Amino acid sequence: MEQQVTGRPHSGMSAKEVIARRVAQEVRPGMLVNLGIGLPSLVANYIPHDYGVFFQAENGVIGLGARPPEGMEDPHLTDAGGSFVTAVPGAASIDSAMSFGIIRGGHLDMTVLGGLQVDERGFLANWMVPGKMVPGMGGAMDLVAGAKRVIVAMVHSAKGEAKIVPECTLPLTALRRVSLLVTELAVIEPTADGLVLRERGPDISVEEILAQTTAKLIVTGDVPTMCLG
Amino acid sequence: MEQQVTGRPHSGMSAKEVIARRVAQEVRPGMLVNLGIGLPSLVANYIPHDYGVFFQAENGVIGLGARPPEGMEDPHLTDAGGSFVTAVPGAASIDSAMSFGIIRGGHLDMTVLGGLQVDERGFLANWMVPGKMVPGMGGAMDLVAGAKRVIVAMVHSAKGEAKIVPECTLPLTALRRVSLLVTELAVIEPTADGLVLRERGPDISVEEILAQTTAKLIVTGDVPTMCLG
Amino acid sequence: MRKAIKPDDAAALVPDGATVLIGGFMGVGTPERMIDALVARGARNLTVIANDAAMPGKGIGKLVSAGAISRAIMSHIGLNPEIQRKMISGEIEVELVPQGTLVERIRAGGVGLGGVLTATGLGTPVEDGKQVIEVDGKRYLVEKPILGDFALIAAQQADYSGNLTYSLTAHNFNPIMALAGRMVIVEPELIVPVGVIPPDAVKTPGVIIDHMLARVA
Amino acid sequence: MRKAIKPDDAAALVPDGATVLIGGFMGVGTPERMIDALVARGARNLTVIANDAAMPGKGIGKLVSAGAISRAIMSHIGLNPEIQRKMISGEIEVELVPQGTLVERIRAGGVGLGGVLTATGLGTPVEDGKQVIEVDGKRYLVEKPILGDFALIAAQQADYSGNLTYSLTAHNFNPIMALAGRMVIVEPELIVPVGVIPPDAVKTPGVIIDHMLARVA
Repeated sequence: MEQQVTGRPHSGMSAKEVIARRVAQEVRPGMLVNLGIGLPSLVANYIPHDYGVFFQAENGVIGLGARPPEGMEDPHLTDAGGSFVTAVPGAASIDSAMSFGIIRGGHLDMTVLGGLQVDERGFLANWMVPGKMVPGMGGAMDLVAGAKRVIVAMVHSAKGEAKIVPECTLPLTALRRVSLLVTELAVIEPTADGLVLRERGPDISVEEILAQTTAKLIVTGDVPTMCLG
Repeated sequence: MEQQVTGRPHSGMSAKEVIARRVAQEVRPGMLVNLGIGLPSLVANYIPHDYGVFFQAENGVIGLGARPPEGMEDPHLTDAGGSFVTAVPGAASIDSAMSFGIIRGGHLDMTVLGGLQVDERGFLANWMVPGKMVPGMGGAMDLVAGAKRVIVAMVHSAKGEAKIVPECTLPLTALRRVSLLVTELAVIEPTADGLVLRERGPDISVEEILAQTTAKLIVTGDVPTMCLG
Repeated sequence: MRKAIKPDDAAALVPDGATVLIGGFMGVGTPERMIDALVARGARNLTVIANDAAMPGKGIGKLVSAGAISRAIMSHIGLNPEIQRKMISGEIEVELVPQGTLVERIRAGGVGLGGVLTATGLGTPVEDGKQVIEVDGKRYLVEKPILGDFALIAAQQADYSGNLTYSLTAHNFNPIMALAGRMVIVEPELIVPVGVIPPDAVKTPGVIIDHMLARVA
Repeated sequence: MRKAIKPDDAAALVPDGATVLIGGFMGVGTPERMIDALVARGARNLTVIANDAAMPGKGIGKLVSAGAISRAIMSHIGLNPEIQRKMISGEIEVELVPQGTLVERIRAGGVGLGGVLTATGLGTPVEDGKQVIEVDGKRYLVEKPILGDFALIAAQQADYSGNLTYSLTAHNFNPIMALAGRMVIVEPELIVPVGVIPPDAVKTPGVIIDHMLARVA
């Protein structure tokens, strides 16, 4: 939301930027989109302003705008991460029942969420690591169960450990197959047949992707390089 | 709501007036009350203005006021019977989900409804006569199931046929025991033990009441005459 | 941004045989111009889900008279003798639903719930054929969600983002039905520029609206 | 008409051991003065139902720090390390509920439903110990209603009938919790005379409100 970044990205860009830029390509004009906090929130930076995209924050605003200038914050207008935001023209305040009604009822065109694991069934685990501090699922389970498209935006592996695995070992977020998985190395589409490798990152080979993935990936023909806008 | 009628009623008053005046005695200051169309709606005429009673119409207004002066009707402000009304200061517009949320959720202090039959269990039948035109239950089932107090306001018998019966022969409105039954002849309280005769109408004897009632009535001690305000 | 369309073009979007949620309570808060356009196009075989059938010559009553309805799911039809006659003759199949249950079923459809549990209707003909479950020792009817192919609703103001406000007892089923139509068409009394309706005044967010009728020329 | 009361008098109405619904989302739209008064009175053993535990020093975080809470039903506690520690030590029993399910359970309590059916949580630890039913071939969790002995909510404006308005993301759970407290205490930022809030602007009708806090003197 801050500003539109244009021009061809350098190969030297960060993993997060690659992911955010690639996810932004999935957004179509007029969509209603919910971005999770952290990495997913960066996606807003790469969506053209003239798309008329509305951002929903599950705490109660449709039409979330950029961070306000200093001194112009409204204590009653924050995003789901608690950061001050603004409201775009045409914004609407909603209560939590309406907010999750929109999410659960299939009115949300797309949600972008972080992930801990995604498995061959396309199931996501992203809210809990047993034995660690448990933050709670917040809105994640409703978002994954209810949004029209669920896009997982995460780094491909964590400290050398694969995150794209045969079967999630962490507690699932929902029984729903997510729509797309975007990492800095690959774009992967979960299908009824399994995980299909659709695209590879800039200057990344299929072999490198397979080496960092313990799940079986379906690779057919040439795998194009991802477009980063 | 039209005007407060004061002074002692004459014994020559109509059955409807007796019933409406007696039901009005059940209303306490500050209550939220829903009055059914027809006879129950007359109750409003006998509630003191300074009681601060709010009337709810299930079609969507809390704080229903009197009929507007001619030419000052608003096509968007009617009661549940479709008649033009006004809104008192402090009125609130609500949608049907909120309206029935208030009814079903036990927030409505009292509903006054007409009746076809009431039986010894205190069950009400008031929405359907098999073989006749079926208007539909509208809000009646929710009102009887959900209101804190359900008061049935009806003439004691219809064309010589008892309406207070051992067991309803007409389809029930709800499995809930109503709170009070007011007719022009009697005030009857349904209890776990059965129907208790609490009061008798002006110049009406207990024998007259029993003669027009096929349900068993529990009569203990003197039965006082109803107060009509 | 949504361009406003003419009633005839909106009516052309609704095919014969469609399931249509229509807002209004005895004709108050009903999209009258949309209904007129459906009658004019000769719509047939509609399943209409609404609080009531209004009265002949008003709101949904016009669809009844025009023979556009083959099935109705409503809470009250008592002020429209015509639908009562058509029900008895078998021309219109009528399912009667308690009003509070009807609005919760539509809401459940709109907000993606699998249904709601209610005590309303227990021990009455409403219970017939329904699943009954026990929760903490109390019995409840399982009432299923309702969705429409279309929701045809009336509003007071719209902006060109589709954000809506409603007036007094013209709210009724409209804000709930707005959630439960696969395509939502709104008939506002007034359309204002984006930004004119403050966020806190919006009762239906425009993102769930598909089309709106242009004002009367 | 309702007289506004002082926070201390309101806090005195809430006994130790009560089940309390508290509005707010990470401290936004939380009744802060009411919470301060509960802390000042030394409230103990509360069951708090809220979206989250805010953070230390803010909103519900103050109740956590003060040792006022023995049980919490929330969707998120991740920004408050203190409640996480107290959960692990066993000082606070925490039930985690998906946010959309939590708000629907509270709504169900408030509007007198016996529960709602949702697919959210199926196949996750949320399913543990819950009734699962099948409707039209699909499986759903039966999620039970939640009611509080008290609902402590924040609003933007109140009139002396108790009618409420809310602002932007300070709506969150407040309008829903207003329906689900056996006693409802509201902390408005501003109290205006009856008639000043137009009927269409009212989001919570005053008839369901029991008490409101007086403005800061």
